[in-house]
This record gives sequence, structure tokens and C-alpha cells, in this order.
Amino acid sequence: MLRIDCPWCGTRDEAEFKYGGDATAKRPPAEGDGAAFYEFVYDRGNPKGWHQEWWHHVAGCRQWLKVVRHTVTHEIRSVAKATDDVTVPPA
Amino acid sequence: MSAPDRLSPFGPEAKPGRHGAAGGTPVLMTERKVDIVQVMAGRDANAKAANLVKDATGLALPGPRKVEIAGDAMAIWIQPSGWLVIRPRGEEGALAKKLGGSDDIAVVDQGHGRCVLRLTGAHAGEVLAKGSRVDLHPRVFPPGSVATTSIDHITVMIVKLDAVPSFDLVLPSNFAEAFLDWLRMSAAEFGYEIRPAA
Amino acid sequence: MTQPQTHRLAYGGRIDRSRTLRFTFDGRAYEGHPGDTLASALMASGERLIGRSFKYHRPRGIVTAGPEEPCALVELRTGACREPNTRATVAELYDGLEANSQNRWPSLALDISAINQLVGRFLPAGFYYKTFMWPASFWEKVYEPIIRRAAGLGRAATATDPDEYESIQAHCDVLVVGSGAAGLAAARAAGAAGARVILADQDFELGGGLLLEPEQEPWRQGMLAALSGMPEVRLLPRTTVFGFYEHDVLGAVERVSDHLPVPPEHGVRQRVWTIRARQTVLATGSTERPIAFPNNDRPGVMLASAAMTYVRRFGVRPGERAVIFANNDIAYNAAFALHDAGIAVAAIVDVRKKDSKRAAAAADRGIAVKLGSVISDVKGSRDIHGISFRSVNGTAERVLDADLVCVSGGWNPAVHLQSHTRARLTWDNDLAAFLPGKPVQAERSAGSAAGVFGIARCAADGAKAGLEAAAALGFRDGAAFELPMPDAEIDPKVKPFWEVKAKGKAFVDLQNDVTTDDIRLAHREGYTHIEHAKRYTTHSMATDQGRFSGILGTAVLAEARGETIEKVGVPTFRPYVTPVTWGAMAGRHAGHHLQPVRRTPLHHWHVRNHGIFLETGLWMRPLYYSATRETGWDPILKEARAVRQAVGICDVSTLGKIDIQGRDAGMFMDRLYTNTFSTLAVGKARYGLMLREDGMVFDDGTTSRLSENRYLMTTTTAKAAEVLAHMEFYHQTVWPDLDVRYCTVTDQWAQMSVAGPKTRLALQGCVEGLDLSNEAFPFMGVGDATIAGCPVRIYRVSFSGEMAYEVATPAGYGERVWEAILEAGKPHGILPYGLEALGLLRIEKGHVAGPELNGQTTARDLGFDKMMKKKGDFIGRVNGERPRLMDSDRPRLVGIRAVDPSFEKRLRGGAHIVDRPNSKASLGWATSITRSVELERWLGLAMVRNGPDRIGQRLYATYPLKNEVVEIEICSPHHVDPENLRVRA
Amino acid sequence: MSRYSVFRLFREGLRNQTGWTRAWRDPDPKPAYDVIIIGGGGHGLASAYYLAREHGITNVAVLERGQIGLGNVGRNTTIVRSNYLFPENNLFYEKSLQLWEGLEQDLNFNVMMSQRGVINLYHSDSQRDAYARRGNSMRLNGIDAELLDREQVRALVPVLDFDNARFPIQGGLIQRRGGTARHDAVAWGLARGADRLGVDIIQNCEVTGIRREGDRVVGVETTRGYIAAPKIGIAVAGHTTQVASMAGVRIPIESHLLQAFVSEAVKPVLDHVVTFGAGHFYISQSDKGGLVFGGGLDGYNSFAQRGTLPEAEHVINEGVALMPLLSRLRVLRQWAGVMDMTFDGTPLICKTPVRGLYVNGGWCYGGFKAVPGSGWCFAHTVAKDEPHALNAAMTIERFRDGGMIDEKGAGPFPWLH
Repeated sequence: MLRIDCPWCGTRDEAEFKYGGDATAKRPPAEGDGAAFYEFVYDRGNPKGWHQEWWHHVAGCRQWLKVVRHTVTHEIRSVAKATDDVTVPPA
Repeated sequence: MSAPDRLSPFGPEAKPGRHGAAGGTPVLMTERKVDIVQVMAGRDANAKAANLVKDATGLALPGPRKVEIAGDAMAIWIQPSGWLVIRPRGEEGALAKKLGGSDDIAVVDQGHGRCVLRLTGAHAGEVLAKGSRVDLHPRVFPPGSVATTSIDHITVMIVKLDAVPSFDLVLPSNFAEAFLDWLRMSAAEFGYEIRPAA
Repeated sequence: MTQPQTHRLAYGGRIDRSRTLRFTFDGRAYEGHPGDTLASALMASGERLIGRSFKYHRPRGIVTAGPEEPCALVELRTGACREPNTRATVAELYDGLEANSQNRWPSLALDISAINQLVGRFLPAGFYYKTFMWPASFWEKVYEPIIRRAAGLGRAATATDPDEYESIQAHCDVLVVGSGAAGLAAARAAGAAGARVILADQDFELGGGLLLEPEQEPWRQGMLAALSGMPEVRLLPRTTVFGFYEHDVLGAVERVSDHLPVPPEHGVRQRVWTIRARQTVLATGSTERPIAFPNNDRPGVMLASAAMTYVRRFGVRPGERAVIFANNDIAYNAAFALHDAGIAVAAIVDVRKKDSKRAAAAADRGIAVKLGSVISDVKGSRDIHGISFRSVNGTAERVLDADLVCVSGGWNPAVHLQSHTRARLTWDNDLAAFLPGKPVQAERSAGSAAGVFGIARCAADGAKAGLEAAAALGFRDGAAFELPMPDAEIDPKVKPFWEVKAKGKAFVDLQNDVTTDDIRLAHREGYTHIEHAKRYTTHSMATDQGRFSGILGTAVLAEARGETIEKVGVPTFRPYVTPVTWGAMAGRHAGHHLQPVRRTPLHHWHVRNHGIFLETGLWMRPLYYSATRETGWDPILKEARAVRQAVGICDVSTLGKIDIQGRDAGMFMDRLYTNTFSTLAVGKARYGLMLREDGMVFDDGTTSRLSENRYLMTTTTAKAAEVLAHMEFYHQTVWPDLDVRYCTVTDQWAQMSVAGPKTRLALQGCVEGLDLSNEAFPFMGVGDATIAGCPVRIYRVSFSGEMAYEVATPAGYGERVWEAILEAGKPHGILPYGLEALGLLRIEKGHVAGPELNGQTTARDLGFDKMMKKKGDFIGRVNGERPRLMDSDRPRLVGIRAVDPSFEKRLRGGAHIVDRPNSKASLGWATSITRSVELERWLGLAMVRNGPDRIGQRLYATYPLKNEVVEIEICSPHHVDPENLRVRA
Repeated sequence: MSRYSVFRLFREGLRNQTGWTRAWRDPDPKPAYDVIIIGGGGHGLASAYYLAREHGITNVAVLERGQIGLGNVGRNTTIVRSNYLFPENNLFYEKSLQLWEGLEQDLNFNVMMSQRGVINLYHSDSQRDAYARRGNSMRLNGIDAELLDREQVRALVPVLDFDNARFPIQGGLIQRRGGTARHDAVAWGLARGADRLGVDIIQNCEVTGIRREGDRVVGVETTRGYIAAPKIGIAVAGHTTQVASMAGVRIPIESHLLQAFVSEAVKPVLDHVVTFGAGHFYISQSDKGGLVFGGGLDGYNSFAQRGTLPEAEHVINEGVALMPLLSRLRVLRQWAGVMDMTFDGTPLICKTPVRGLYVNGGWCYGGFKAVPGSGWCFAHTVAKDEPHALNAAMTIERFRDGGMIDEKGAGPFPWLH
């Protein structure tokens, strides 16, 4: 069971959160073309290693958090607010 | 307009009385008759919101994981720039009206959408631990703490009031009855008493 | 008559001889004492034959005294409480216990299937992969049923479990698993330092190996007393930690009431603990392992430590005349324990050639020691009466009379929990065993689990581990405490020895009947990897998961491969260390408690007024109302007609409601919806459509503008939570600069839809403070008023296609307002209507709902082209324009009607649309179908290729599942009032 | 290596099984092959088998990083069925089911294909209609399906909870030809079958790079040296994106964890495969007596082949709710496999932008039932350098042009499929 250290609420169980996928994908601006929006939705990273991903604290503060987690060991390196920039260690 | 009688969200089965195992100190359950207003401050408007609430209720707005308690009233931190202000039930909608709100401070009446159940007694913590994934040990969760979590799939705010321990549980009204079902099952081994709403 | 306790020692052991517990096994009456297990009590009455093996149905007895028992499995309790495959060796005896042997017919003593032994030579490992193929059709019909009946062990319960279970969410600084000398010391050291400690042990008595050492009893008691006195230390006997999961979370099951005939009132049977441990000390001890030799499965052959346990802890004589077969010094303890208890020890057959201090000690007791020797056969079947032994590589056999063989092949530290963390085990040559590896989670192993042997050494090692664990969390300087008196120094070194090669079946997996030859066969056939060999032979796949003898299989395979045991390795240990009951894992969520029930503010009115309910998501909603609980269409049609002809009222409180405020609220709405809301007039509502970013329709609903910067959004019941999360995602991660705030107010409001031509008349009878006339309050208007003294907000929106007003009031006033409207509507023939009529009406009107908004349809598919603004960004705009989504050949929404006006030939949802009655080429499918009260025929909505271009065509709805074909006409989805006059009336 | 037969078994019985030899050879890699299949799981072995059997291409190597058959083909819940909604899926899975039906005769290896029937329960009228749409689609495509009402389900599976359920059972959709097979046996049988046709199955041979010349592949770097081949097929579900990236190809797939469980063996209580309609739970009873069951994904990208506690509780909750008499049985073991999850829940069997490189993956959690059909279609795609009609829609491009095949309508969220 993952334990995610919410910057607002403290360390909480996975059960309070919902997963939101790759947090590196950026939504293109309104004028973005088909290729850009295709990438935003479908061209996701799938690293075997460190992964920057969205977790939504639904049964908590309802904030979308940027989590850096290792996809093999599940180690969580950092949990940041949605607007923070985070660094991802090399895989 | 004076508040007409309203139905309790805990349903007709929540009749006052002693249930579960006899003997020992029972867990006491009391529905609190309160008004509840959700306050959400816009960018850079936290201070303004704090003043608004202070003027209207005398309560300060607490920071993350904290509750400000003054007598029967309290202000609960629920999310960044978001609080619940709770006080004994008065005129319908009066608290929300008094707080008013503005373009950068949203005030939303939740007096019927949320409800508060007070849980107190020596075993209250053990009962909650059957569902609460949050550590309620005094070392990490002293009086004045609040945690929003999920118990039996229901989102619950747990407010720690004192060392008895006593808790105020803030629940979504549509789930109040279901939550009480769970609570009664979990408290049965210690025995529990449902008190008249107050 | 009750079987006498012929094998109970006169004194000694931890049982309470002053009290007698009565129990039955296969219907025969027995008695035992508090402190007994079922196994020890059966043994006390001289019972040897407890079960039958899986494949050959060979007689099997008791081989261990712990949870790793592979043979002595029984059906405990009966009927709805029957627990198959219960290990007699850990089943705590209680008065009135009923147990039965399993996997035998007609009886344990006479088991017909034992005939499998005779043909055993034709049933080697994996034989079934090579046969049962001829003729092809025979597998399901003939072979499989036979195999299935033969397989399986015990029988499941016959009915719903009457007992209750629950879960507990626990947090601690230090979790100590195991309560032997190491565990007790670790817990005390950590507790004394001030840490919050949980000490869990699977046994019903705390103490582990200490329970076999009377002279250490004072220390054990002192430790338990000290621990009980620490407020932050929690002792959990009867609690098995079954899994070590990521992020230092462990799962444990507490057998709260399994030692009682029935759980106490308001009590549970078992309880699952989810333990979040900042540090964990694994003091799980070690288990002795067997040696493979011919007929090593006979009842009466058991582990040396087990024999010692039955003597020392349970005061039972496991036999009259014992032979010990060992490759290490520790096993001599068993010999001496038996000897001291007055059991004859015929010999210690020790595979080691070199003499040792222990052999001398044995000689002092007059016990013969056969050095450099092995047991080459066991005489007897259901009971044993002797053994053959010979020198390790000799052939000349000698015979010894014996009814008990105590085997010790060395010890395996219990590394299972550490393995769950993916730590790599390390091999120890002295112990010839795998030890815990370098920790990868916050844990450390102590005591014999870490390869440390001897009570005093284990205690010291545990104390050190406890201190370190506490110190790692900043808890320091706890009070020191006394360690147990030093015990005899015994060298734990073993001479690796795994198998005696001689004539006869030598078993490595006693439950699944896997022999050393089976392992070698697997190797010959290329199943040389331990996982392949395991799966091919089923070795280590029995209920003990290889805990008893997994290492034996590895050793035999390693020899065949000519490689070391370290290289070959053991199959991956996975949860559960010992199997866990489903009920315990389910906790409180059995039966209708699977998920909580969500109730509308009007729920109990519906109950009192004969609502027939349906579970929709977590909600309970009335389908229709019927005092007689009649089924079929009549009650539904009655309610629907009331709406079309007079007035009806429906509880729509389940609709999601979101209060949105802020300067950018309008802009936010414009990006969420395909259509524009920033232009909506204050006091007006508008229907809106939301897409996912992939262009598929996500949700719809009406949203009102309450003031310049405040909107009230309604969502569908099903998507309410997702829509809020969707808004939070885009606001927090994509458009954080938008100045907007919002929250759910779904629970705040009771909401009811009042619909029908006489709605205005009905409402005018109870609404105060709002002019409901068409002029003052036109379609899509929003206004505040009061009903019966309660504040209400009224929205003039319609789902049914009739003149309709949705009335919202604070939840607590729901019933008052609902009843006031019913009262006012009486003269106009008002009826409450449920989900069925609601569905009927919306289908007639052509409004889309769940079956159309199924995540596979685009706005264009549903005819919402015009609702997609040309300018400006909105979610799903770009991906919704991918070429194949623009293809007009996609299935698109249309109405369909049965050509036949009677109700004879039924249209059904899920039917496919074809152009000829017998065509197999689907053009689309019927999404929503109903009986129409307006057009008096079956009609509905469908998704049809080129649908809109087919309007007027005669096609067919085919439903092969019922062999039905119905001629239909394609038409506009709006079967009722396509001009929308009624809603504006 | 000779055929299995009753005579053979009898003779070996008399001589203590000493005559059996390796089920498949253990060859060293040759410098070059006509086709290299990366991945010795079910799909890779089936692909090699059908390349040899259907297309006469026998100079084939299957390269397996570890030991064959220990990935998802050895970790699943053994369910075989073809009850899909869209023709792009149900015709493909039906082909696979038909191959399953003849597989043990084909392979002379008993994979214990057991057509005991797969029942999908429904709990509401709208769910019934959704299943009816699926069942009717199957029937129109010549696939067996029947809609059962509550009493018909009760007659088949009396142990379900019809009295006290939170989500009462209203009926089910049954495919009687669906069922289970012995998962390990499928891998072993295909390995033995391919080997007998000349395919080299090379274990402990990890591919570390894919060598390209311009826009085409020429071979692979492995831990056992460079191996040349003009055609390379990737069949490494769970790690498709990793291996494809060695050739510079990006695949729209995420890796997610699916868990499976087995209970202690008990006498038969369940004769069918049953799927709960109000949650994520499916269960069957193995011939050995263990109840084999599983649920949904853990829900976040993962390559950890490790069971977790929340999903175990979740799955077992639903199991007890569905079959109350399971309550007093014991769960024996919990494990997990890494699933290739696509963005519409439908697999990929297709060419890639790189000539000579083919991908077979994205099996989500329907991979086991697809094994023979997947191998058959992939072999065709590799041999002919163009897809068979049955897998023509299973392309990467479908996400760009909007041709998703989304049975659930769950959208571009791999963890929701």
C-alpha cells in the first residue's frame, strides 16, 4: 500500500487518492494542433524507473499533487503541489 | 425567516438509547444541531477571509490540519484557502448571509449538506481506528487537529476535541445513515449510546 | 465412549490437567486439556492417522507442531462454519470442538482412492500433460470431472458464514513479529526507549521457543509482565503477520475467537490488522526441515522439534520407542527431551561420521548413537513399527524396532516476510540455509530468523535489534533489563544432507505427493529452473507453500543440475505466510455491507410510500411506487401518463450539483463545456455538454447563472464525482490562473422535478414569493421562493418534455416541500413517479442519458454539432476532430419505432439494427427502449451508421439472443413534441 | 523427443520414467535467423510456432531474457473466452478460441482446455442491455452467447448470493464455449511444439539493443552476442515500450499491475467462470481445487511483480459479497503481473514505422485467452509483412486517426481499462 506524503495533509494511504497518470504531459494552448493534442493525451512516458505522475487527494484536501515515484520499487522521492516544478532523478 | 423543523440525515433508526455490549463505558454518539458554511478564499484573499470570519463569528481561520475552537463554534481547515465554519444552529441561512462573501471569497451554505456527529468516550478512538486510516494517537493527533479521510468509502472529517477522547465527525449528509450503520457495528463490542441531537 | 488419553504424560507441559475439554474427530469422542491443540490432544489419545495425501491418498499423520503442517489437515466445525484444510497443529482445543478428516472415502482408515498407490508408477509428475487427450472430446466430459472430484482437500462450508469480521488500521513505531526470546527482548528494548510497539505472534501463548524451556519460564513471565506494564506496547497473540508490503505496511490477521465454540455476542471471529510500521523487527524464528528417505511420510515420522514440542509443551508421548535421524547437534535436544520423559530412544542415527560432545552426552544417557548412518526405510503403513538403517554409503541394512522417527535436516530461518520486500536472501554454508539479506525496507531480522541460535544469544540479538529500531526513530536510552540465563552452547552447524537414495518413494512434498524421483524427472524433461520444476511437479504448491520442505526440492534439483542450492534458489516467497480466511480480509464488507448506501433526503418518504428501489451506483432510487409490489409495466405507465396528462413529481436529488464562483467562473464554464456560458443571462439556466480530452462526450446537464460571477452546475448522477475531479484537474494543473472557486453542494439540496401540463397549477397552490406565469418565469428561468415556509430555488427546466419546474430546497426540508407539492397537486391528479417513468419520458422526448453517454460517442454522434462553439478553446475540441471521428458513417443517434403499433413484437435495448431480417451485418444498436404512452408502441433511441440520413427508412431490430426480429422505422429522436412547445407552455 | 501416447506412458511406467527426455532443446543462438521473436512468453512462443506451422518459416529464434513461460502466461487467471462487443475484437478472439479448441491435439500436449462456460453477471436493466448488445453482436458474428435470467444463473451457480447482496444479481451473459486452460502447460506445449518444428528457443538471452540500418532492422544485441535477422517481432507484453524504444519506436502503452490470487484447494464448489458485474472480480476453480480469482488493476504505472494489500482487500471483499460460502476458506497466495495497457483497452498486432520490426502487445489483461490467435495473426503479419484481416484494426495509428476500439468507453486512461 502506497503511503503518499501530501504537502497539505501529511502522509496518507493510497486509498485516499486517485491516480492521474503522467504529470509531464502539458496541455497545448488553445491554438495547438492535432499533433500537439494527440501527444498530450496519448504519447505518455512509461519509464521503468522514476515516474512523475498526478495523484488527486480526493478523500483529503482535493489537491492534484505531483508525485515522483519509482515504478519498480514504488519508492516515492517527492510529492509536490500542482504548480511546483519538480526534478526527476535519471531512471 | 425562522428555521422550520428539519429531518435528521441520520434517519429514523437513530433512536436515542443504549446498544451493543452491556457494562463498561459506552461510546456516546450525539448529532450536533449546527449551521455549517464553507468559505473559500481566492488568490491572496486569505487574510480578507480571516477578517470576514473573525468579524462574523469571532473565530480565527486555522492553518492546515488545524481546528480553531471557541465554545460551541469552530473553524476547520479543509483545503488550501478553504474552511468550514460551524456554530450552533440559528436562523436558516443566517450564518451564510452574515458572512456574505464577495468576488474573491466564496461563501457556500453547507448546513444541510454536511452534518456533525459527536463521538466521545474512552473507546471512541479504538472505534474510529477500525476505519480511520489516519493515525489518531495523541502524539501525532492532539486536540485541535483535523484530518479528512475515508472511512468505509465515506469521506469524513475527523476533528479531535479533547483527550477523553472526543471527536466531532463531519459527514456528507447523504451518507450519514450509512456511516452510522458502520459506526454502530464497530462500537458494538464496547457498547454505545445514541444521545438526543443537541 | 471417550477415547482415553493413553499417551498423556503424568506431569509436565503447559496444559491445564485440572480441566477437561471434550471434542470429537470423525465422530469419535475424545478429551484434552486447555493449552492443547487438536493435534496434541489427538496424539494424547494415541491417534496417528489424521489425513490422506492429495494424489496417492497415502495415510498421513502429524509431522510438525506449527503452522507449516502439511499433513494433519482437518475439516474443523460443521455446516455453515466448516473450515476445510485446518491445521490440527495450530487449532486451539475448545470444549465441544468437532473435527473430521478430509479427502478420503468412505473412511479415513479405508480410503478407496489409496489404490492410486498401486498404479502410482504410471502417474509421475506432470503425467496429465501427456495424456487424457484421446479422444479429443473426452476431456470435459470424462477425464476432467474425475480429476476434479479426486482433487481438492476439504469441503467448503455449506451456507453463509454466521460470524463477523472486522479490520483495524494500526500505526506504530516498531512492529515486532514473533515473541520468542528475540522478539520479547526486541519489544522490551524498543518499548523501554519510548517507542510505540506492537508485538505479534501467531501462537496463542507468547514465548516461541521459550515455551519448551521450563527453566526460562521466570524470565519469560518477567518480560511479559514488563511489556504489559508499558502503555505504548501492544501485545497481539493469535496474530499472524501474513504479508510485508511496500512502504512498510504489513498485514496481520488476529484469530480473536477461533479458540471459542462461537464468538462472544458483539464480538468478531477474526480481525485483519493493517499495520503501518516505521520500523519492523522480524523475530520470526526458524523451522526445522525434514530429510527425504523411503517412506518418510508414514504416520509416526515427524520433525525432531515437533516431537520435543509435544513432550515439553503438551505433555504428550508421541511414541513409545523413538529413533532420531539427524545431521546436526540441536536435534539431540529432542532425543534428550524424549528420554527425560521416559520415552525409549532406540538410537540416534546421525549422518555425521565425526564424534561430538553431544554424542557423548547421549551415551551418558545410554542412548545409542549410530554415526555416519542413515535411515533407509520405514516399516509400516498406517502406523510404523520399525526402520532400516545403514552407513551413509553402505548397503548392509540393519533394523531397529521403533514407532516414532524424529527427523532433523537442520533449520530454515523464517525469511518469508523479508522475502516479500524483495530483499535478496543470502546462503549460509554452516547452517546450509538461506538467511535474510540486506534490508530494502525499514526492517531488521533477529534471533534464529537471522541464524542466531540459543535462547540467551537470541535474546541479546533481539534486544540489540529493538534498540537499533527505536534509535533509528530517535527513541534512545531506554532502561536496560536482564537477559535470560545463558543456556548450553550448542553448535548450530549442520552437515548438509537431504536425501537417502534407496528403494521406495521418498517424499519432498508430503501433501502433494511429490517424490525425489519426480523432481529428477522434471529435470530430465528440461524443467530445470526451480519455478518450472515447482510448477511441473506441484512441489511447494500445497497449503504450506513449501514452508515445510521447499528446500528439499531445491536440494534434489541442485544435485541433478550439478549446481549449488544457492544458485538454484527457492521459489519466490509471496504473501500469505500462512493462508488467510476470505472473511477476515473482507472484514465488515460482507453481504449488503459491500459498499455504503447513499440515500436522498427523500429516501424514507419513498420507503413509507412503497417505492420499489434500485441500486444505482451507491444510491438507492425508487424505480416506481406500488403498494402491492406489482411488477411489469402497469405502475410505470400509470406514473408516466400522469406526467403527460396531468402532473407528476420525481426525486432528482441525486443529480450532482456544483457551486462555482469567481471572476473567471464564466470563462471556466466556457472551457469545460462545448457551448458558451459566459453569455448566459443572470437568472437563467442553459443545457451544457462536456467532452473528455479525447473528444468523447463526458457529461451533460443544466447550469444556471445565479449572479454575475456565480454559477450552479448540475451533472448527471453517475458522473457527479468525476466532473468535480475533472474541474479540479484542469483548474489546478492546466489553468491555475483562473480566478475561480467551487465545491460540491449535491448533499445540500433536496431536488424534485415537477412535470406535466398541470404543473403550474399545482405549484401555484404552494409556491410563495414567485410569479410562475409563463411571462414572468419563462422556460429556463431560475428564481427563489418558499414552499410551506421552506426556502426553495426553482429552475424551469424539463427532462420529460412537458412543462416542468425543478424545485430545490435545503435537504432537511425535502419531505416538507415534497409533501406540500403533493398536497397542492392533489386536485390536479399529481402522482410521484420513479426512475422507470423518468426513463420512459426522456426516451420519448429523445434526451440522451447513460446508455447514449457511454464514453464511446462524440458530440456529433449524438447530434450536438451545433452545441460546439466555433471560436475559443474547450476540452476535447481538437481530438474530437480526428478524421475517423468526423466520419459520417459512424453510428449516430436516431429514434426508432416499431412499425407494428401493437405491443406484440417487443423492441429491446441491446438489439442490433440490420437492413434485412436475416442480415448479420450490424448497422448499429438500440441504446434505450421503452413502451410509449404517447405513441402507444415500442420506441426508443439507437445509434445507427449514417443514422440521420436514414430517417424514414424501414429497417429491423434483431435480437439473436432471443431470436427476435422487429421491423422498425428510423425517425427523429424526439418522438414527443419535436417543436418543444410544451416546455414553453 | 517422441510423441506422448498411452503406450509411451505405460512403457515409461514400467521402466520408472527413465526414458523421458527434454520437452524442448536448449540450443545456443546461431549467428543469424530469418525471424527473431523477442519474448518467450505465450505470445512469443505461439508466434514462433505458427510461423513454422502455417508459413513454413522454421529458421526462427525465440529469445527469452530468463526462462520461458514465467511472465504473464504463468501469472494469469487462466480464463479463455471470446465474448467481446466490437467485431474487431470478437472475431479475433473467436479465432483464438477456435485454435484453443484444437490446441492439445495440435501440440500433443494436454493444456487442459476446459470449456466450462464463462458467465458475466448483470445487476440492472441497463447493464443487461449493454450485455445484450454484446451478446447479440457475438451471435451476429457466429459466436455462441446466451442471456440468462436470475433463475437460470441460480440453476448454474447456486453458490452465488441471491438473497442478501448489495447489488442483486439479475442475470448473466454466458459463453458456454469459454472456460479455462492450464496456463503453464500452454507455454510448455507451445515451446515443445515450436521446437519440434525446428524453432530455437533460447533462454537466458536478454535483448539489450536492436540494430537498425536506416529505416529497417538488421538484428539484435543480446547478452549472448549479436544475432542477425531481417525481421524482428516484439512479444514482451509488460515491457513493450522498453524494447520498442531500443529501435527508437514509441508505443502508446503504459505498464500496470494486475494481481491474481488462489485459495487453498477444496472440493468442487464452482463449475463455471463467473464475473461480478458490479465491481472488478472474476473467479473459477482449478482442477486441483484452488479457487483462482482476480480483480482490477492497481491503478498506477508499475513494473513491480508484487501483490499489494489494498487491492487484495478490495478483490476479496467482492468475492465474499458474491459467494458468501468463500468466507471461511483461506486465500493461499497473491501475486501480480505487469500488464501492457493501451489507451483503448484493445491490443496491438502490427507493423511499426521501422521496416522489419513488428509489435505484438498491449494485451491489457486479456492476453492469456489471446495466445494462439495472437501468435497466429502475428505470424501472418510477420511472414507476409502485412496484417491479417483479423488484426488489421489493431494498429498504433488508430489513436492518431480516431479509430479507437474502446469496449468499455473508459477513454484514454490506460489504468481504467
